[in-house]
Formats: sequence, C-alpha cells, structure tokens
Amino acid sequence: MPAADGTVADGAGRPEPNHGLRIFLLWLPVALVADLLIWFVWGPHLPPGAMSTSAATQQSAIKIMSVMAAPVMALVLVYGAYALVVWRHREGDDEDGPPIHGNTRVSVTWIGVTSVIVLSLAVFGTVELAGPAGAGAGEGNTPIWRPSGGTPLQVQVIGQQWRWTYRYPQFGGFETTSLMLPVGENVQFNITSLDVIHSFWAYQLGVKADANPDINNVAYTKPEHTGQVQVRCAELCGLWHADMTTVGQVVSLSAFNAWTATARTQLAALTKELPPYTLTYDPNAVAQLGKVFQKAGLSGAGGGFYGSQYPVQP
Amino acid sequence: MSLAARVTTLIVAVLAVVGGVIFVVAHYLLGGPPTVDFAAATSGQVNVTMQTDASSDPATVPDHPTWVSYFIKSPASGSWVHTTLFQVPAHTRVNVTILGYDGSTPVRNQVWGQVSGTTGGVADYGGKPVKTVNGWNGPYLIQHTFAIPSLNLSVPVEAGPATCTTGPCTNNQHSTTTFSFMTPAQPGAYRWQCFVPCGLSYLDGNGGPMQTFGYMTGNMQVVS
Amino acid sequence: MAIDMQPESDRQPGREPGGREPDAPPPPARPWWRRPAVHTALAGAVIGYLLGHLLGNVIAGQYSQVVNSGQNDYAIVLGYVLGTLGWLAGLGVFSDLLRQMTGRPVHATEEARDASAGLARYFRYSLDHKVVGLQYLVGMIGFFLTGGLLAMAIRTELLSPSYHVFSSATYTAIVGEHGTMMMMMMSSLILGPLGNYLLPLMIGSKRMAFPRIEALSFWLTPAAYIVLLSGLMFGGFPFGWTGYAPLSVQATQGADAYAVAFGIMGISLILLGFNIIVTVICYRAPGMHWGRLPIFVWAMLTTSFLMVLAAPVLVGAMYMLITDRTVQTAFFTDDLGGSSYLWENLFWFFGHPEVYILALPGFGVVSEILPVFCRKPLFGYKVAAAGMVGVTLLSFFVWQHHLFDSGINPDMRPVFMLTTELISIPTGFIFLVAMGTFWKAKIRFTVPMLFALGFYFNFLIGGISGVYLSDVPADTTEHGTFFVMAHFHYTIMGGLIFAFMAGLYYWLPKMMGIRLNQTLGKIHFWTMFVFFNATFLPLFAVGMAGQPRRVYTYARSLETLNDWVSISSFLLGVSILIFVFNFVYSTVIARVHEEGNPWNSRGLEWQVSSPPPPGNFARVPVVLSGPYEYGVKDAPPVADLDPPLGVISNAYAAAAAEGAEV
Amino acid sequence: MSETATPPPGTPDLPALTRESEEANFFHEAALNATWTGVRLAVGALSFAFGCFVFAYFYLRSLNSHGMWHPAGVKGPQPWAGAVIMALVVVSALVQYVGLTRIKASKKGAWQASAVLALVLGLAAIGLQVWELLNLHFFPGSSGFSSVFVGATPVFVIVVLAAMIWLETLIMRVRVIPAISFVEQPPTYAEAFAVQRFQASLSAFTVLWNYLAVVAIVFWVLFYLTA
Repeated sequence: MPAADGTVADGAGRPEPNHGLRIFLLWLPVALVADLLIWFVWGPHLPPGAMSTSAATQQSAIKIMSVMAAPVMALVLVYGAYALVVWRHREGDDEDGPPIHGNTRVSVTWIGVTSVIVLSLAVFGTVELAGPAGAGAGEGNTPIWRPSGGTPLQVQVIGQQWRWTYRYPQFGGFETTSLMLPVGENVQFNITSLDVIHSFWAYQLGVKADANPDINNVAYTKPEHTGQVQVRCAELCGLWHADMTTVGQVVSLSAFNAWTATARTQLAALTKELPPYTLTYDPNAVAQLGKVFQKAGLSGAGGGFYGSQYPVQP
Repeated sequence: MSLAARVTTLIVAVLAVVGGVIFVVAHYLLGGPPTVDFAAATSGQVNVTMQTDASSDPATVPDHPTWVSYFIKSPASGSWVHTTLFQVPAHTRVNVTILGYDGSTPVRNQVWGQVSGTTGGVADYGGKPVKTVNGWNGPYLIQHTFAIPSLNLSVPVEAGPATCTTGPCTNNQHSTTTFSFMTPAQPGAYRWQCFVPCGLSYLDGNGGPMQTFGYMTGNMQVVS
Repeated sequence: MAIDMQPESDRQPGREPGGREPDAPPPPARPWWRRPAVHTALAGAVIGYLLGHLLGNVIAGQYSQVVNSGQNDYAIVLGYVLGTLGWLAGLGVFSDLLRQMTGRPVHATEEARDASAGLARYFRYSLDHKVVGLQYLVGMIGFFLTGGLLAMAIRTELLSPSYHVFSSATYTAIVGEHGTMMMMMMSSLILGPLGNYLLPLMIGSKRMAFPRIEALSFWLTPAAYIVLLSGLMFGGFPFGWTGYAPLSVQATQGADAYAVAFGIMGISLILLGFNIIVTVICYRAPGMHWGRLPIFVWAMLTTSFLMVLAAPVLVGAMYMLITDRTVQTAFFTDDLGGSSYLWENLFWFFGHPEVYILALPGFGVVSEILPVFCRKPLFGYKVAAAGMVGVTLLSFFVWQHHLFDSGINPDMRPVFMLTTELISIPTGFIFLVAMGTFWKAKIRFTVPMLFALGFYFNFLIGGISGVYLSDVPADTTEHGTFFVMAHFHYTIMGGLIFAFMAGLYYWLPKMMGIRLNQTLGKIHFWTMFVFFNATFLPLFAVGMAGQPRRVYTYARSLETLNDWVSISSFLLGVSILIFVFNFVYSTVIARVHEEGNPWNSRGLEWQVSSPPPPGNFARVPVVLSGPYEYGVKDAPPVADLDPPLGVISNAYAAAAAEGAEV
Repeated sequence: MSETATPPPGTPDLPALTRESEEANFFHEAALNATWTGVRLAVGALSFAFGCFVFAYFYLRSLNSHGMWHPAGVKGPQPWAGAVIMALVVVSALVQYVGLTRIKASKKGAWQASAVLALVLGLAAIGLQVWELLNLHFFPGSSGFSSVFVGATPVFVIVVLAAMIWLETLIMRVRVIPAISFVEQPPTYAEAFAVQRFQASLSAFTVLWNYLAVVAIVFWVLFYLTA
C-alpha cells in the first residue's frame, strides 16, 4: 500500500494517525468562531429586527437556532473536507477499503446527540411560542397564549382582493386603508378576509397570520419602537397578490390618539354606512339587498355561482 | 439504426418540440389587450373617457362576451377600444369620465363607497359632487369602483339607468361619473382594479373579469 | 379493473385452458399504422376530448352559471377525462381487459414481438419493464426541461421590480405551471425510470409484478403533462401548485387543467408505488432476504408506501375541487357549510409525504453509489433502512407545519413542531451513513460520485434550513417567503435532481449500454453545483429580507440580490443544457459502448451484461451475499447466476409451505 | 396465501422438474403471492381514498360553519334508497362468499350461480345509486352534508363498478376450468397454474368485495343513519 504523504498507514511504516482527534481539532475553532460571529456580530442584525416583542422573539429564535446549527453544519463540512482530502483514492492503489459494516457505539452516540438537540429545540420553540403571546403568529379565533394586562388595542385587519383595510372598534369602529399603531401598547390583530385566503404579514412587527374568509385569526404583538412597518400579503391570492402592500406606522401614544380623533371625525359619514363591527363578515350578506334589486337590475352580487340556492341571495 | 437515421429522428423530434413550444408561447405573448396612448396629447391635462358594459357584442369581444368589461375611447380615432390598459404622462392632471352602461352591484366592503384620492376628494355623479355613497342603499347606486390602490385613488362608479348588453354602447341610457386626479411623478405601471365583486357566475363574484386584463382590471402606464 | 391477475403466458410450457395452441403460428402482424401506439392514442385522445366536450355542453349548456360566465367547466372536465380515457384506449390499454371480460384468453404475443422490435416499441404500451424504464427516463427529462424553461421565465421577470416582461396574470400562470410541473411530474423522477428499470435487476427478477399497471403508470404521465400545459391556453391558473381554495374554486378554466392533471398524476403515482411494493415483497430472488436488499430498494419501497397511501388523498382532494367547480358542491365554501381549511388539511396531508416522495429516492441513490466509489461497505446498513422507514412513518404526522400561521388548531402547533423536528433524526441518518462510509475509504471522484457529494452538500443546507422552518417563532418570519422557496429547492433541486444525475451517470451504461461522456459530465457537475448554490443561497437572504413567494414585483432594495440570482439561474440553465447536449451526444451521436461492469460494482444488476438481455437473468439467480461487501476478505460472490436444479424450487416450496401454515 | 395455497407443483402427477418448469414455478408462486399482497395493498389505498371523504364528513360536521352542516330545512337523500343500496352490496358480498365456500368443495356450479347473483345485485346497487344521484331533491351545494354526499357516493359507485368488472371476468374465466380441478391436481403445469391463478384472483376479489361491503355499511351509517 503506497503511503504518498504518510497519512495512510502501511504495514511497516508510521502508525495510523488519530483521525478523530484531528477532525475534532479542525472543527473546534471553526465552530467556535462561527458561533461567536453569529451571536455577537450577525445576531443583532438578524431579521426581522427588534421593533416589537414578537419580532424580537423571532430574531432570538433565529439567532439561537443558528448558534445550534452552525457547529452541526461545521462538523459535517469539516469531516467531509477532511475525508475527501485524506481518504481519497491514490493512483495505483486498487485495493478496497477496510470492511467496516457499522459501529454501534458511533450510531448510538449520533442518534443520542441528534435526539437531544432536536428535543431541546422543540422545547425551546414551545417556550418561545408561549412566552410573548404566540410570537406574532396567527392563533385562530380562540388564542391560548394572550398578553397579560388589560384589553389590548383591537385592530381588525380585513383582507380582500387586493387590498388591506383596518377597523378600530374601540374608536367608533371606523375603517381605513392606513395602519397606525401606538408604541408600547399591546395590540390584538383580528384578521379576516372577505373572499380568498390572504396572509397578513407586518414584516418589522414580526406578525404573520392567514386571513381566511369567515374566520377570525388572532395575532398579538407589542411595538417597542416607532417607525415604518411594511405590510405584505404572504399567501398567493390571485392576480395582484404582489401589489397587496401598504406601509403602516408605529407612532407615539399621543400621536396615535390624535390620529384616531381626527380619523374618527373625518370618517364619521363613512362609518355610519359600515355594517356593525363583527369578527367576521359574511361576504355576500348585503343589507337591503331586496331594495337594491328593486331599484336597478342587479348584476352579480356574490357572483351568483350557486344561483338561487345561495341562502343570502334574493 | 444507422447514424443518419438516429440523427434524423433526433432532428424531427426536436423540431416537433420546438414547434409546440413556439405555438404555445406565441399564443400566450401575442394575446392580450392593446394599450391606448394618452401620452401624445399633452396639453397640461388628459381627458380619459371610458364606459362599462354588462356584457358585450361577441363580434367586438370574442373571448368572453358575457363578461362585464370596460371600453376606453381612443383619443386618436375616437373609437371605443376593448382594453383596460392606457398610458398617461407623469405628473399630469387626468380628467376621467366613466359612462355607466351596467346595472347595480352592491359593494362588498362599504369602505369603497367613499371617494378618495381625487382632486377635491369628490366625484361628480351627473354633475353633482359626491363624497360618500352607500353602495347598498342609495340614494346613488353603484356598479363598480375605479381604484388605483397605490395612489390611494378609489371612486365608486354610479350605476346606469339601464343595462346595456351590446358593448360598446352608444345610446344615452347611461350614468356619468367624472373625477380628476394627478398622475405620480414616478414612471411605471400602476394597477387599477374594481373592488365590487362583479364576476357574474364566479364564486363570490371575484373570478373571471375581476382577474383578467381587458375586463375589470388593468394597468395605467405612467411615462415621463 | 383493480388488479390485473393474468400473467404473461408466452413463456409457459403447455396449453392454458381456452388458450392458443403453443405451436400455432402467431397471428399475422397488422400494418404499423393499425397497431396501437402513440398515433392511435392521440387520435383516441382527440376523439375522447371532443366527445366529452360535446357531452358537457349537452348536460350543462343551459345552466345559468355556464351561460353567464361564458365558460363550461363540465365540458372542459369531461373533455379532459374522456380524452385521457381515449388516449389509453388508443394505446390498447383496455384491449386485454375486454378480452378477459368476453372470456377470451389474453394474448401477449404482440407485446412479445415488441420486446425485440426497434425504436417503435418505445411508442407503444409495452409490458417490458426495461422499455417502460426508458420511456419514463425520456419523459421525465422532458417534463423537467419544460419546468426548467418556466423557471427561466420566472427569473427573467424578476430581473427588475419595475419593468415587466410579463403581465402579472402571465407571471402567476407561469409560476403555477412551473410549481405544478416540478412538484407533480417530478414525483416519479427516480422511481419511474431508475425504479422500473433497475428494481427487477436488483432483486433478481425477470419482471415487475404487474406489467400492465407498470405501463399504465407511465402512459398516464404524458396525458397529465398535456392536460396541465393546456391550462395555459385557458389563461393558466393563478394559485400556484398548492391550489388553495376558494381561490381555486373561483378561478377560470385553467383550474380544471390543474385539478385533472394533478388527479391523473396522483393515480399514476398510486399505480407506480403499488407495483413496486408488490414486486419487492413477492419477486425477490432466493437468498435476497430483507437484510441483503440494496439500500436503493429500501428507498423505493418506503417511497412507494408514501405514494400508495398519500396520493389517494390528493386524488380525493382534486376530485372535490372539480365537483365544487362543476356540480357546485360546497366542500370549500364556508357560507354553505364547507371550509377552506378542509382543502389545506387534505392537500398537505398529501403534500408533506409528497416532499419525502421526492427526497427518499435521492437518499437511496446516493447511499447506493457511495460504497461503490468509497470501496467500502455501506456504514450502518440497518440504520439507513431504519431511517427511511422512520421518515416514512413520521411524514404522515407533520402536515400541519405548513399551516402554522393559518389559524388551524393553534394549540396543536407544539405537537407538530415536535413531530417535524423529530423527523430530522431519521433524516440525519443519511449523513451518519455517509460519514461512516467515508471513514478510511478510498474515494474515487467519478462523475456519479461528484453528484452524490453535491447531493450531501446541498441537502445539508436544505435540511438545516428546514429546522428553522419547523420552529413556530422563526417560521412566522420565514413562512410564505423566498426562504421557504430556497429551502425546498435545496432539498428537491439540490437533493433529488443531483441524486438523479448521479444515478443517471452511474446506471446509464447499464440501461443503454452507453457511457455518458465523462469530461462533459465533469463540466456539467461543476457548473451545475456552482450555479445552483449561487442561485439559491442568496434566496434565503431575499426571503429573510421580506420578499414573499410568487410575486412579480418586489421591493427596490432587493433588486441587486434578485439580479444576481437571475443571472446565476440562467447559468444554471446553461449547465442543464450541457447535460442535455451530453445526453444527446453520447446516446445518439458518439455512442461509446460499455458492456461490462465499468464501476466494478457488486450490485446484482451489474452481474449481467449491459443492457440486460430479455428476461434479465438466464436463470433465477440465487443471492449469496449482500451487495456492499467491498474489502471483505473471502466474501462470496453476490449471486449464483446459474444455480443447480432444485435450489430454486426448494426456496419457493419452503416459502409456500410457510405461507400455507399461516 | 390462506385460501389459495394448494400443494406446490412438483407432486408426482406432474412431469419431472426441469430448469424451465422450475423457473415457471418460481414466477407462478410469486404471482400468487403478488395477488395476495396486491389486494391488501389496494384495500389500504382505497381506505385512504374513502378516508379522505370520511375526514371531510367529520371535519365539516364538527366545524358546522354558518350552521350549514345540515340545517333543518335542507332535506337529505331518501332513507329507503340508502338502505336498499347498502343491503344490495352486503347481500351480494354474502352470496358471493357463500358461493366461495362451495367452490372449494368442487361445486363450481354453485359458485357460478352465486357469482352471477352477486353481480346482478352489485349492478343493481350501482343503478339505484346513480338513479338517486340523478333525482336528488336537494341542491349539491345546499349544505356541507349534501356536498359530502354528492361527492363521496360517485367515488364509491366507480369502485364498485370496477369490482363488478373484475367479478365478471372471473365468471368468464371459470367456464373453461373443469370442476374437478378444484379438488384434484390437473395433469399439466399450465392447467394447474390457470386453476391456482383463478383461485388466487377469486380470493383476492373476495377480500375486496367484502371490504367494499363494510364501506357500504359505513357510508350508510354516515349518510342516512346519523346525518
């Protein structure tokens, strides 16, 4: 057996090096440096930032998982690189490798370590989910993780093809196309849709919840800094899905109060026409439909897909 | 098989596949409505006249004559073009006149009964300025909305007195909705759409014409 | 007909009751244009489509929703269904069934003649598993290239956030076609070609269990392909491959193409998996016990279980979508007692196993190739097999991780988070197996090995990024963004496609007797590997920065990254073109023959000549040792290819006696 | 291999073992096993297909969105039709099963008669179900229940139709097999193979048909008894 660079043992030559130790020594600095970089350099800038409690939770979750993933990834890569360099086939060596069919100790260790990592991740994820009131994710209509304290600010998010509107039930129930939130207050988003499934994604707030027709989906957050919030739709909802964006604002409490007072007066005429505030809206239940029908030829309320069988059709 | 036979088979197969692809791509790219150009007529203001029709003449709109759709009056020829794409100059006042030949359809979300984003915050229904209408109850009934969401422009369009089903229509049985707005300085494509679910015979009224260019949605192309 | 019982009778001595005399001359051959093949199938499809369309118009032409909307979903769906049946009838799929129903014996004579015919047999309903394998191979490459072209179109549009090559309508249609083409047609990318061709060779059989079902499973795929693409002629479908209701109920006729095509492909998957499972269980050669099964066969077996059990739910969901769109049931309409959640649950109950339907065969291929080029036994064979079984079982219990933000069962999220993270344990086994096999190996960097190594690199990134998605808080930022998109492209494009390429370079000498050009292969690998990573690695960042999936426009600040990705993806396309050139050049023009065992492999499939003779083995082989005994001193040969009389009958007699006692 | 296992070929009546016959026997045995395995796998796949509708049934029922699962005003399908359809399928399965026990005692005629009866009963069930679907006195989308009913029953009809086609081929195939072959070994391999394959196919069909009878009962309970 030729020993080109001395790393491969031959019968009379140098002893087989301790490959395990070598790989460990190569891996250790790589993993350490990667983890330190992730924690101290990259971590504070990881998306989605720390503008709200839920965004901060997500940021820390991504950071901690990166810190756990980096050594694992480094181990596989360092091992792979070492193997490809050291255990590559040498010209003229036509013998097969050593017949190792397996190693129970190695397998059991591997399974044990991965199980521990995975289970701790699951526990960690659950704790993070429960901690800051659902971590900004949609929790359905009966949320089990709620913020402590009094009733949060209620903001209803209504998705429709292809725009978001917002209702503020605690301020007379006016409806507007702009999203305005006060800093430092708990916010409860009640998210619903009038037609198909959308997904309300307030990027900087770390809030994402599907807007389902006829279903109220609740998400909590608490903005901690003022600034702009990009709102997008994260579920393909038809032709103009990509354009279903708005820019929201997180402002001081006094500015928010001033805004609601103004909006309430300005939109008073419109608010009178709106249906009473509810958590979901039947897309085709149109008040005074018969009256509309009598006044002018009705063409296609609700599409008439189900014809006269539709319960709310005239 | 001989080399010649193999290569011949290969060439025939490649030609068949390429032909198929070209056919589909051509069908796809050559379709689509035309763009009406208002950018040429720059006299400080642009006048855009459109009409809505409950359904159309199969000769004019062979694809979906039963769908509700818009027509735009071409400034060059004065004829009605079946399209929802038009081109206007940037930072210019646009005066829009919409002739309503369609019957009434209630809005789904009453918030779209409010006029927003126009000059003066109003739209004129038959000459009367209006700020907010109830799309379910009158006194003005509405049929569609003309909305450019990125400009926060939204105008409910008044329902016509009769339903014209042979678009483009030229009789006087129509409502008239007029409003003005300023085009933005930034050139690009600005989508406009209708927020009244008016796709008759589609689930919740939101399929078909609501999602197809040339009917109830389109692009306003702003050029510098 | 659920199960076709009648086996081939051409090799049986003696005469079957009611059958043809063994010595009688075969019936005279009909001229080629009268024999069922692709051209008669196309004719059947056209006739069927027109018939179905006519029928639909007669049934539903007067319904108000048809008259008003100007579309007739009944006519389209019936056209597709009858067109598919006509396609199959034109191929002669039903002729044996009709013969059985009228009490005539099944005649396999024409198929037997086709086995030795030239190119024409590849255009027929052939019952030879080697023919079906090659049909699948060419078909799958064609479907993959179509999907890839659509991907190029997507990246072209995303070059700029403001200038649009396509309209948003065209773009969503292209996205939907690309996603559906890749996720549904590629489900049988490995099991179709490599599975059908190699499985009997690897387990020492001359055939698959149900040759007619095998051929049927292939011939449904071109039908699904044509139906899916025909959706473009109706304006496409605007809801991606997931088809979330009610968007898919309200869409125009393109949605019918989606539902019918996906349904047809689902049936094809069921049939493919069904046949493979039965073949593995019942057709193993004597001595090929479970502990000697090649790891690739384990992968195929577990994948097939996923196909057979998950795909029926897909077919059911597609069927419900069709009934909602035609006869106006209200499965997915909330106002009428349905639920949009029902679709999400049913779709992902299939959709998550589907992900492993795509991934598991890749694990199998690379694990199979690794020992050959490491010249060592596979490390932890049992761990590898157990990992595949574990993935199979767990994959049925993770589907709600696609719905973390949807509001469905929010209190169940910790459970699904746990199951999702648990599944990474058996998935991790493939890395344990690979690292163990590398230990003190003699790694040979051939083209198949390069692709296998590329697989491990890509799948590592894909797998680790999957852990982020399983965690609900992290997933809230990542769900529905390009991060998810990058993640599953790493597992599918970087995993499945790299494994497929590895398998193709490795087994093509076996399947065609032709070796692909190795220099071009190396160029292909390096360009594909580099540009694949250049394309998809930045997409993680793009997604994290807030770009949702399936958008034709995006934030201006992301333009540089998107341009980088687009240009890389075009170069990735060029590398696929290098592959296509290599494939065509090597198989059609240069044709360097390779008849022996070029990789010096111990696989049973390499113990016969290339391509294998009709019937694969001269005698039923008796397997003597496992397939990975590299470096084992005095290991017995893999199999006795010419066992003495009596050995085989002892094996099956014992098995039969054992069965009789049960 | 429960019902189909006959003594393996190679008994003294048959010609001596040759390489060809050994191989033919091997693949013959594999084919019998494949039939046994295949039908059980098919039952598994069908269970997931029907399970899809059962899931929809219970899911929509528990959600009861807008109170529209099965509102009081909306009629259901006719109870008598459901009971008759279920009874036809169950009786057909029973008749066929009884016939199967007779064929094992070489009473081929008894099985033939029972199989024809089972076929007629099964086709009658299909016919009645189709008639019911064509004469619904409610609209398919009028409630969650009506949707599941209108969606699920055609699937069941299609599967039953496939089973009936299979039964028909069995009836055609059995004609050429002598009754004595079911108790005594036929003189040639080919004939022995044909008999054993028929038996394997028949027992597989019985598994499927009995399973479908159970499905018929489940659907009857869901759609007519507890709706």
